[in-house]
Amino acid sequence: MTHTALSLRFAAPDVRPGAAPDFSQFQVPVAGEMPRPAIDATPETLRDLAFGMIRVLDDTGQAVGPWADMPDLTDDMRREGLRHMLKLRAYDARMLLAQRQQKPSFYMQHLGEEAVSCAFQRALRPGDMNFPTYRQAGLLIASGYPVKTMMCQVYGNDGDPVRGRQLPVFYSSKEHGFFSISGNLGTQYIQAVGWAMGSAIAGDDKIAAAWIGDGSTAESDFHAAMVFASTYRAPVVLNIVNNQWAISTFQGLARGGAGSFAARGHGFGIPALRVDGNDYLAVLAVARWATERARANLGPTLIEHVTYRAAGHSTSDDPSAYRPSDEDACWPLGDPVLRLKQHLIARGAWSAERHIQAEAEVMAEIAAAQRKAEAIGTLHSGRRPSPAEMFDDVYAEMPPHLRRQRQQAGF
Amino acid sequence: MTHTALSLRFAAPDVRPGAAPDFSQFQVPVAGEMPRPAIDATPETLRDLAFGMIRVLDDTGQAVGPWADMPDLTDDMRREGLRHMLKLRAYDARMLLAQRQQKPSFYMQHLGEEAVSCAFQRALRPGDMNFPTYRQAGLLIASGYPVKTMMCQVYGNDGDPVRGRQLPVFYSSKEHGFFSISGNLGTQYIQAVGWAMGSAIAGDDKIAAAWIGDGSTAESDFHAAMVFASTYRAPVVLNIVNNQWAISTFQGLARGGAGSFAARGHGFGIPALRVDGNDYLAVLAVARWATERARANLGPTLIEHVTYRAAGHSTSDDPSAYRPSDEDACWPLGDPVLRLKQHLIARGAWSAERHIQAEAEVMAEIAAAQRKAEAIGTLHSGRRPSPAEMFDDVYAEMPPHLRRQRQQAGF
Amino acid sequence: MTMIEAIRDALDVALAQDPEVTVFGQDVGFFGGVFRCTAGLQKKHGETRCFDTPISELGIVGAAIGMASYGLKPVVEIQFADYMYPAYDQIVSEAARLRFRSAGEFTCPMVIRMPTGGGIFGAQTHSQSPEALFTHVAGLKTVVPSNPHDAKGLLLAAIADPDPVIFLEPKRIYNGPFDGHHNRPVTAWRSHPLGEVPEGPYTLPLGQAVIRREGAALTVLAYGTMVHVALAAVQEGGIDAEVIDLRTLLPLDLETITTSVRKTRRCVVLHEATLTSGFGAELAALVQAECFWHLEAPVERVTGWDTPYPHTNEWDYFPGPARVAAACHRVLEVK
Amino acid sequence: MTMIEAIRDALDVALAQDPEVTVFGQDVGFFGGVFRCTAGLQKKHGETRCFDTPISELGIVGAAIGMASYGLKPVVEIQFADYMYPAYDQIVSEAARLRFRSAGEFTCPMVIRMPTGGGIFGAQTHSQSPEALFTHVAGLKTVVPSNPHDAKGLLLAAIADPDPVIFLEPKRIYNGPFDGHHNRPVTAWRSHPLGEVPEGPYTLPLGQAVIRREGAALTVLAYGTMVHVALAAVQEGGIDAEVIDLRTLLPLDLETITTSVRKTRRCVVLHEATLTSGFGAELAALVQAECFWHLEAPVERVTGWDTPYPHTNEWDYFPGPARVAAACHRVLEVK
Ligand SMILES: Cc1ncc(C[n+]2csc(CCOP(=O)(O)OP(=O)(O)O)c2C)c(N)n1
Ligand SMILES: Cc1ncc(C[n+]2csc(CCOP(=O)(O)OP(=O)(O)O)c2C)c(N)n1
Ligand SMILES: [Mg+2]
Ligand SMILES: [Mg+2]
Repeated sequence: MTHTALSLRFAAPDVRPGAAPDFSQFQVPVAGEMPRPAIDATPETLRDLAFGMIRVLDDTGQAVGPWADMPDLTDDMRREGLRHMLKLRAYDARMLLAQRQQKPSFYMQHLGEEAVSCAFQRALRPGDMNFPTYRQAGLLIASGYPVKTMMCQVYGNDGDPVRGRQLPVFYSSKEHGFFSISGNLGTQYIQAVGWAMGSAIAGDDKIAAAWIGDGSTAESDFHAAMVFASTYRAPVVLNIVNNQWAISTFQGLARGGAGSFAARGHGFGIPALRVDGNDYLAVLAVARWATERARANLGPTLIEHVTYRAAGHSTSDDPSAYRPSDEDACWPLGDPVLRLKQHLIARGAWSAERHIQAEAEVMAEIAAAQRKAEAIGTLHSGRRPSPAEMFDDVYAEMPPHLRRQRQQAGF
Repeated sequence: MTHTALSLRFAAPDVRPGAAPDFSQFQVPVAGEMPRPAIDATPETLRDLAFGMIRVLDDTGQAVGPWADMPDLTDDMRREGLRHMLKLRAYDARMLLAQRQQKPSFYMQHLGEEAVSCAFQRALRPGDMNFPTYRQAGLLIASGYPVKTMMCQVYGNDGDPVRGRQLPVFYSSKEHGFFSISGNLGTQYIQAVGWAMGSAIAGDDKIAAAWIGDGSTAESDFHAAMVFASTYRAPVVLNIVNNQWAISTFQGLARGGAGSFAARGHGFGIPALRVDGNDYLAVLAVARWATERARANLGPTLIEHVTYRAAGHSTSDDPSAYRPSDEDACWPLGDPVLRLKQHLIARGAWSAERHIQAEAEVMAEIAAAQRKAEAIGTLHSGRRPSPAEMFDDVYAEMPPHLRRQRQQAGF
Repeated sequence: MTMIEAIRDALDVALAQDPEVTVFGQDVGFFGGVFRCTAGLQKKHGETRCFDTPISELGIVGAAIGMASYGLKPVVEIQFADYMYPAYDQIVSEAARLRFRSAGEFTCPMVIRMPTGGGIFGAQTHSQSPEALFTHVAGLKTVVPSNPHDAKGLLLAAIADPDPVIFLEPKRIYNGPFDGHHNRPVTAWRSHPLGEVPEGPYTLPLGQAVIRREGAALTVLAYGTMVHVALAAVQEGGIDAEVIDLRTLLPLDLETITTSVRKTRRCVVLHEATLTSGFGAELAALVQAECFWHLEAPVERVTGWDTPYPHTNEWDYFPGPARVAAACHRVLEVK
Repeated sequence: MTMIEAIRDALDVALAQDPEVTVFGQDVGFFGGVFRCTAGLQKKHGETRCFDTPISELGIVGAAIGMASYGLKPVVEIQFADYMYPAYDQIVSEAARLRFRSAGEFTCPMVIRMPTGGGIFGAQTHSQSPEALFTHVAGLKTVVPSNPHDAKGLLLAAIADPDPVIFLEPKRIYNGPFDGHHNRPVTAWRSHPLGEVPEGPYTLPLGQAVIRREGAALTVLAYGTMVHVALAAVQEGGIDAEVIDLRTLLPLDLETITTSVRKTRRCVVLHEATLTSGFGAELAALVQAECFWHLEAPVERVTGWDTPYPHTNEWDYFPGPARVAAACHRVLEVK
């Protein structure tokens, strides 16, 4: 009998602060190489899609390969996509600054991940429902939700539709297909499946999209969602946004020994795609494929969006404590805005000048919205929701004990 | 835009009560066909093992193929295995009868699944720890745990080591590597991983074995266990006992769209084997492979044991309400006892007469133990643990409020 | 009608009258539930309305929340209350707070049914009464019926309610009223007036207690199985107690309670759950605050002990009629 | 020393003196915890002793239970108490009951640390105080320190304890004592006597309350942040209150409480958690039962409202000094 002293593996990122960023282990697949199977292909034949990476935009900005084949996608639509990303980036920049001025208590950016939510939204139809995390505000922006209202939520002022009850960036809009964000990681993944089941039980044609971060796939709700989506073949798209980091822990910790997060789908017979999340067109193509499957009653699709969280986790976080501070600049999949810009220029549908002008327009739009929002109030000044409202919406009708407490509170 | 009315899939077993049992969809792979890779083979190369089925005993009782290659396995050891299964079966039969006489409140049998726990135990070493469900009493029997003590637990009498605190069959024996059974499905799967992590952190050489039923793989704890085992490469064997049923629901419900339960390992890079759970030698071979991997610091292995729950879920259950009442007789993988018996006879190491004699011996042994256990007491008669003990072991030291309550209770 | 039949009847009525109602849980569909509360419903209403789920309480409740927010009215079963913990996060962090955090934009009208309580030799994992873990959570309502008549009316009210309702079913009284005398022959609902259950739809408002027995000497607050234990205890002990069946723990019918205690001036609180931080603590805290000037004795609590529910000695754990009567006498003796 | 430093110091001492101690949780290893309570520990003690985990509270606690039953002493961090719910099943059904159900054969010596309470604009998911959800569970101990000195001594006692201990850290007082006056400048532990933390190992016994301020007119029961609010409120209100810092909720130091209330004859109970079924209910129930003949006024509770913790209006939710003082005056005015 051999007796080996056992030990554990403690996975760690390739580099830590102080060292030079190193993505040499990260293989960037050639754009256009992945096949584009039919939406009713069997999960078995789709297996490779969970380990490769669907990429449409090549290094020169050309859209290549079978996933580039979106004949209805006009230049206007491509420009609109760029504008959505610019808008989200400008919005982030302003809110980050505002947080430094303590106008909201907190803020979370999307820097580097704009393509994921902005592109995905374009594959949805009115009435579909996202169950987003705090890092998918692009879903709102791309659906035309007013930026001023978003700001009011961030400030928790009297213009906030959720009445100052939630942490900044925890938006909610039924009309725009954006389910109220919870704050407890993962919980909404299974709710998205349940929502989709509801739609199917009602014989409706609306589908749901679930969102989760790489780190949060470790939560139990992820499993429940996979089980239920698989068992009932629910019309839902299950998105994993792998932005490489979960606060201070790198994606390898939650992924463990698996080759990719997308691979999680295989244990459930759920087709799984891995996509370049910094490639607007690739995300859009994949989103269309998955939403089509759902709409055609072919069931769930799992999508791993590979991207990079270029900024801190939130305004409470300083990433230089756990990764090289210039790591974001070396991220091999580049910047989603620059890549779509390059594509549009390559198509002759855009120019450096128009880009500068668009940036200025967008920034002006955001600044104007900010002035309007701040005219209502910020966290510490101006009009905020009345404290009396704190007792509302706990129940549809206020029960006696809450009425009593409201009175005690002086309202 | 096409609009399809959505619908869900509601999976159902092939037949229901009233119809004839039908296992024509169940493919029985040829024994000996699956390769036996090295224990350090990469998960990728092991992929097929999760979809095929490792079988050693063929229809004639010959042990065939690479997994049959266990040169140290003497005839004595094979006969011992048979005896363990006979003993478990006899024990079950007596306790079932006792429950009909209301001597214990409840009982759960292993009929048809005896090989799984009896064979697996033989691959463990003293000090290793199982985290069993209520359907692995074979782990105790095969490790020589006294049957009389098991019966005292079932009766909850004064001989019960866990002092009448637990439901019948919820045994506990540290010495015999059998962790106290919880009753909440799934919870102990991640605990097994944690125990194995503890052993590895201590630089010890003990490994853990986790157990879960097919239905219970849907629980969240299953996911947590997979994540942690994968991330830390813990020295643990993760067993799924797929006995086709979870009370009234068939295994297809929890499995969903996946080809097998073993496939769940692939999303985590955990090697996964599917084994004929009614083949004592196959279970033993697979258990040895997986425990060797763990001991060699190669990390976790997932094993799906394919078997059939021939009896009701428990004494509270009547399976004829949800499956053809003679379905068990048609189960294509046969009876584990008969198959090992046939093997021994084919080897010239056993005979029909010796079998009958062995059955009689085992039954006498069980009956003798039962008399001793009943001499102490049954649920409703004889000596039971003092109610005063109810206040013990809530904490190591009894806090004041419990001392007060014990006094109030009259002790 | 038994309580099981009454619950099944309520579900049947709800499924028939409201196409948005769905019923699901473990073994709930084809088989009809391990306690048979949903027997026949799948066959009658189809499997999109009543179906089996994988064994994931988290999944059941999480999916129900999504479904409720879509616009359906899920009525889910947790096989035993002891198994609700995996769903507790979804209940507390999600179902209970969705209306509040979205300012009413998204809501969660759903019912979570679960059998509670001991007395069936179910030991620690088939005996728990976790009501206090729900009453502490803003956004939930918690209901505990004590008989078939109420079970149907309250369940239909819970289904009609626009918010999440926890519906606790004392399993020991599923098949007959149980007064705690475990050594006596079992009685059936058939011979109990509240075993008579009206046909068709009717609701009993959530938040209304009922006085089961009028009395002048002290007030006993109880719910579920303990209502029957209380009635037996005061009957046998010749105690002139007013026995109140709370029926809904939250919202609580404080008025009925305080009116009674101000009259009787003494109060005993009962439940099967462990003592510390049980719902009895809230009741005692409220009664002493609201009836301070009327009380002639401290409010006493008779509850399960602060230990897990044991198996063999379950009748030493269960707060039976002897303990209840003794407490009443103690409280009455206070001068 | 701040409370964060005191906690880190306790963990450092424990890791150094006991090779069985392990420390893990989300962001706990390399980074040192989002509140920095474990900063430097991995570097000093190695990654087998202090490490990062995937984001699964269930996994963290479930693995810790297994590890504890193996023979180690895990001290795990839940990043915010609001995120303990996914682990609640493992805590309640497993950690708390393992010793009992195995009759002492398997045990679960572990500590679950979690930051609690509001006051940092964290809204509903970064502000909760779930202590009552632990005190209701037989088999758990629950500790809430109110200052750095106690935090270290109590944490070391919790680690030494042979049973699972829930260690709740009021995050608002991590960096300084906070008296509820959110508009005044923040003070530091540096200038507070209990910010002085002895070097090396020492323990404070679990189950012992301490009187923070002697007084004759009424007793205020508090723990965590609310101790400081209580002291400020009675000081500013010129109230001759005895302020008791419970430190351990379970086991509870009932003697210190009843001795005080029998002396002062009046009692106010404070906590930040929601009112209904909060730990204050248990305290009020116990005080009225134990001190009935001494009480000259009903026990009053000042707590968070029965709503989720709001963001913008968090100071209207927080039971600050004004509400505490008003309650004390009300209780004192009762004739
Ligand atoms: C249940 C729960 N546990 C822990 C947290 C604290 N937390 C907030 S964000 C975060 C990291 C999430 O990482 P990931 O899922 O990768 O998403 P990302 O922030 O990268 O978008 C953690 C641990 C939480 N919000 N909820
Ligand atoms: C958390 C939890 N949920 C539900 C139950 C009730 N229950 C007990 S056994 C069982 C079926 C388990 O089926 P499976 O996992 O296939 O194991 P088997 O009984 O077939 O061995 C169920 C639903 C439980 N014990 N715990
Ligand atoms: Mg991430
Ligand atoms: Mg099974």
